[in-house]
Amino acid sequence: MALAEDTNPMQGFKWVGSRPIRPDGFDKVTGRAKFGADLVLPGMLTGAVLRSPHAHAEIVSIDTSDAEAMPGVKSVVTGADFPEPYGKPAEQDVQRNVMAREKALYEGHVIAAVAALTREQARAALGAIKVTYKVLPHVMNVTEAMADSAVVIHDNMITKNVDPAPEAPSNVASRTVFDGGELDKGFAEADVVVEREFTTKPVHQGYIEPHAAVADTTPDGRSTVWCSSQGHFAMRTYTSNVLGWDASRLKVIPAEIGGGFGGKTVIYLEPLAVRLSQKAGRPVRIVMDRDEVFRASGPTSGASLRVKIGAKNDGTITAADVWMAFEAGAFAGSPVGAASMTALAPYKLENFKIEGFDVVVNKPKVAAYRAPGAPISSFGVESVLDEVATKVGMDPIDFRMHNAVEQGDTATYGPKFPVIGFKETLQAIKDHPNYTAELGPNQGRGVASGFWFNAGMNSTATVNINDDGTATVVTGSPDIGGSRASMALMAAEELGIDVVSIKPVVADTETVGFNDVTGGSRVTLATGAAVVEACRIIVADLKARAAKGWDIEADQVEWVDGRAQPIDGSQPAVSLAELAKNWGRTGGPISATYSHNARGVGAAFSTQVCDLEVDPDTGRVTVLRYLTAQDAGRAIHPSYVEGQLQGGVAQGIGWALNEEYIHNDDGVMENPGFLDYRIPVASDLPMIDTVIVEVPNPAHPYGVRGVGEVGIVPPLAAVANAVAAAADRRITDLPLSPVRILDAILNSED
Amino acid sequence: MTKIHVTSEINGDEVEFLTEPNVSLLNALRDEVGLTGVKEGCGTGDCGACSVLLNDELNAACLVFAPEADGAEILTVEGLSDGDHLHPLQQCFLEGAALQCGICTPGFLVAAKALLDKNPDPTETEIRYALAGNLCRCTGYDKIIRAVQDAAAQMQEA
Amino acid sequence: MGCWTVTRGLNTLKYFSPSTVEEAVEVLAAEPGAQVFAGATDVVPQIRSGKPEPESLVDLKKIDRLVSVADAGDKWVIGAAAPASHLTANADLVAEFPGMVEAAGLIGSDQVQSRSSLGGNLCNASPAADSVPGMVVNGARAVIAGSGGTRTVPVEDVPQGPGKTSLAPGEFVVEIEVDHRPANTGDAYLRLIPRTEMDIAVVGVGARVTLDDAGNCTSATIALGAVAPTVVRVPDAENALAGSAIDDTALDAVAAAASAACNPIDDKRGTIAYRQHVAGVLTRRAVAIAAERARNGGAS
Amino acid sequence: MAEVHFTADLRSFTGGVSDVSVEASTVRQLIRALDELYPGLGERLSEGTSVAINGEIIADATYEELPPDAEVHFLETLAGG
Repeated sequence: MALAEDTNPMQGFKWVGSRPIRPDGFDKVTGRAKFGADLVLPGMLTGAVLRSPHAHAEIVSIDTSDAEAMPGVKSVVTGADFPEPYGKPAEQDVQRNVMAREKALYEGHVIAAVAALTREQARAALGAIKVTYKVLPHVMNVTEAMADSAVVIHDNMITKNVDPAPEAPSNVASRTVFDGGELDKGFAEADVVVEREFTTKPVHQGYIEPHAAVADTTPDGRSTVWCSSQGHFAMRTYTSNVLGWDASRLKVIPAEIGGGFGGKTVIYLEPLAVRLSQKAGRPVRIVMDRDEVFRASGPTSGASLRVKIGAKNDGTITAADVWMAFEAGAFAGSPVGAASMTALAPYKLENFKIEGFDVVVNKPKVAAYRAPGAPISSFGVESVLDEVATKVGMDPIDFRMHNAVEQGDTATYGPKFPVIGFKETLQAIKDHPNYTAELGPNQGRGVASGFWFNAGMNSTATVNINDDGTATVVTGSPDIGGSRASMALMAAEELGIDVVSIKPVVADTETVGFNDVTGGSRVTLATGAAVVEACRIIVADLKARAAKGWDIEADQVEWVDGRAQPIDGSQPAVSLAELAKNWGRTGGPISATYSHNARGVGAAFSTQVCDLEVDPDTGRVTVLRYLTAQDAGRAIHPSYVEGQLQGGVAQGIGWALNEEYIHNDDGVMENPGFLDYRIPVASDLPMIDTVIVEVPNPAHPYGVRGVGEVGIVPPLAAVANAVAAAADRRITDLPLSPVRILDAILNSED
Repeated sequence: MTKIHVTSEINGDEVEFLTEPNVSLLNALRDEVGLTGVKEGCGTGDCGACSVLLNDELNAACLVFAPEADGAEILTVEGLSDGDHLHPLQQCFLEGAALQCGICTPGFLVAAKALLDKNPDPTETEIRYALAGNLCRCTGYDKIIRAVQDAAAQMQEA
Repeated sequence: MGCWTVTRGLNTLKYFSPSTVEEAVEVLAAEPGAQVFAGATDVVPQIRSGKPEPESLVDLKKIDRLVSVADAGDKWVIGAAAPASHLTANADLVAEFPGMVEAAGLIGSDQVQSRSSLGGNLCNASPAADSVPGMVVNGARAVIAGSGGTRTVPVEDVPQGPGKTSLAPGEFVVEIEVDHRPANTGDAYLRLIPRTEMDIAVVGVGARVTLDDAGNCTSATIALGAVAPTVVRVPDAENALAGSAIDDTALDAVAAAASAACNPIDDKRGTIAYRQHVAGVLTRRAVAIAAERARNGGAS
Repeated sequence: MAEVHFTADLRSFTGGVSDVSVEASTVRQLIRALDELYPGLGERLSEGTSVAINGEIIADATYEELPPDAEVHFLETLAGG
């Protein structure tokens, strides 16, 4: 059965660009697919985690003796069961985040864990662990944390990149600055200057599958771990580091992953499961409850920003000054660096300064979330640009086009851009009927653009040709959005066989070479390129084997449409299937592996336009139309590219309108569930129209750029700009909840 | 005695399982019956990943006590297809790329079936509201809605 | 009656599914620690989250009277445990009380609609319960059973504050009675939620309006949810409407009276100022819808 | 010769110098040479930085070869989602 529907002859491809059914789809629509929480092992125990009820507290003592004596309880672990924190500061932070040591640093921070025969027994045992806390004052946002009088969370935190280095510790982990030209001169040249302050709240990745881990630790001191993650090799590295083990003692098997968006590039449960299993001598499964996911796994930063931008009346931006402070959660490491590098990257700028601060607060340690940092800085910058464009009387697309970067321009973060497709995304929006659709009363249109680097990093792929003429493509990149389909398509294109003859597999840490996490929009690019290269080795091998049969040199053989044939046409072509059948006598197994630290990353740009209506009496927003145009380089499986674009937009709309962490005065999260942490539901959204712009990345065999992340960069500002247009007021604090919008309508003039 | 004996018709088969009075149907289906296609996303009825039909009515299994299933008919995602013949919804989800990570898919399929059972020709708005109890974080819903529309059209023709 | 008893360590857990009201009364008299449930949409998650477990659970849905929806001649009798999906599917009930049924239909997702009920929504005693303002404006009564017999009270007398009801131990709501509406009467319920579904009301407004043949209001009832510990009637708004042509002047007075009647709190779902303002906005809109329905003979 | 451009963060090590030409054929040689010019900078560049060579950002670039007249930027290592 050939499933290719719309092959792409214009581009000379048979499979790339078509939309076959994904190979893992059948398991997923029939309930067969095994996610992290679905694994059952004989004798398996259930784990549960005791978490701090306090945002900031000294752990005076922990007494687990009563819990250990309770029925069904097989093991209990606390900080004492893990090595004293060691290694690099960032590694120590992970060790302390997985299991609190001297202090609990946020509500939800792990204090202890229990494994028991049943969930109820494990829960009951948590209640029997006696913890004495000395509650400390807490700081919950950058303003509080940066105040001179603020309680200092880490008494050894000296702000980095400040000259001279401060003598006293503070909650500011580091400062980062990018600059160029002369700000004063730039603003002096401006005819129009707009300056605004913005705030955003922490938001969660909101994957529907809670974190889950199963560990089976055997008496030889080795452990097999099943986990739902964006990268099981990284989970092995991190988990062994927390345990103080050699990584080779861990075998990590990837389960299907129920969404990650960056939040499953880090570890929480795995070391706990391994140690509980080791102490109990039995397998242990731990699955977070939804409230634990919110309280203790990584949101992305809340932030405060100041953005000042000047432009001439002809629309040329003359200067931009951006100040940002990002909440890192309880440990250093907010994405303020990436936010700084992306903030102004889409625009040609001579005079600019971007200053960012990484600030610790008593909230969960932030984790990556889709283009980490970029949506936040883009929110501020693109909102101000919208006002500047209005003041100089330009259409927002024309204004951006006038200032847009193209190949050879220097990015504000330093290097020059290679081939990019930013202007093409702007043009695609301008050419789309949505952009000129009529708007009614209380309706507004907002435009915003965004940039993300995309990543390469390390990937390995092995391709095995089976004797029935099919191919198994083995990688170590967990598939979170359909990447197995993309791997199969590229392999089918290279080998010239039907895509249904390709079986893509995500293998465990002992079965395939190293792969970095599925993140940074890198898998189709980097793992995909490894698959392509491995297939090319296979094709060379197959040509050589065919040449042997014809007694000619291998370079006299060409590979056409899945067949080897002599260039001179002297012999009939021989198919891959026929060559595969004879593998034994033509040189043994047909297999190739390709590993690389990928090069040739193609940057991504997106431009989006949002139409919405504001109810002036209640402040409620209804999104009417949404259009996104994104440069994908080349879409390998267009349906899943569209899916990435649409998913990023939906998350961004949620971030803009309703999502936020709400903490009470005690630093306790008040909305740790999907009832009050309001991610968009189906009836909140319109169809999300997409335009896949294809400006191929010349450094990738198929022109791929990577599509996963940049789609979430523009929506915050696109929505905010549309609200500003509809309500005739600019609201600079997210989320744009009905309460906030109505307050602005009733109480502010703008 | 520490367990309750429950007999249900699950996906067309008579199934007996043991449970406790205060265990949710979700936990019983997953842990006792082994139907792990019924997913847990929240445990509070807010995400729809555990959607099942209980006596032909759409339910979040996490909000049902397991003993309530005694004598009841239950349909889970595992019972949607007819042998190796996929339900039109399953086929349309596959062809329309209406899933990315797939964790919400079983719940969406069951909820969509409940909708089409009652309303074979729903509007886009009706589909969106009928599926508002099912959260998807990957797709932005666009392709899910289209897949349900496609399945409805196919089933109307059939 | 179905009954299971299991032991867990030193604890005994019981699960009852009585098939008559009398059986349920007996069980509840014998089991002082019992938790009755209908949809259990709040009870199951509470138990799972580690709240103290009830010693016994009593499922009321096996009692026919509690799940039936019937026109009993002079009134509707709606089983306290009848799922909201059965109410919204009852064309006659929808035609007569579109507002009250819409309110019940807003309780949660379609999944929850198969479980949520008027009795459960009432006895959960959330100030934001969607169905309660709709019942109150229609003069609904709760029929309550207990070991002392049966009593009937106005529904607004049941909730006493967040999570608190006036039910005595062993009592439960059997059914909700609503008299047929007078001629030229319409009702409506509107709520404000940030999303389009799945949220708890930030403000909820029930309104019922009866008109004379000339189209002037003869009587009106307004009830607000989520703006005070219990549902609030708004006599000033009702008085402003009575005798009016429901024109802009009357509606302005209604909105102002509704805002003034609120006694809300600041919480994660909304602020005092927001709730006060929006209570006025939604009351005005709900009254307009109810009046329109009254003009159309009550139909939606 | 490699043309190295310093971000503001790194200019505290170079006394404000923003551009410098250095003879080096690999990133490792370049970092050593820069450390000789600006003592302490080598250590700073060895931790948590990516290197952009002619516009391409590379993590773990220590052994990367530098083409003639390469344009080099040292940047903070980025996390993706």
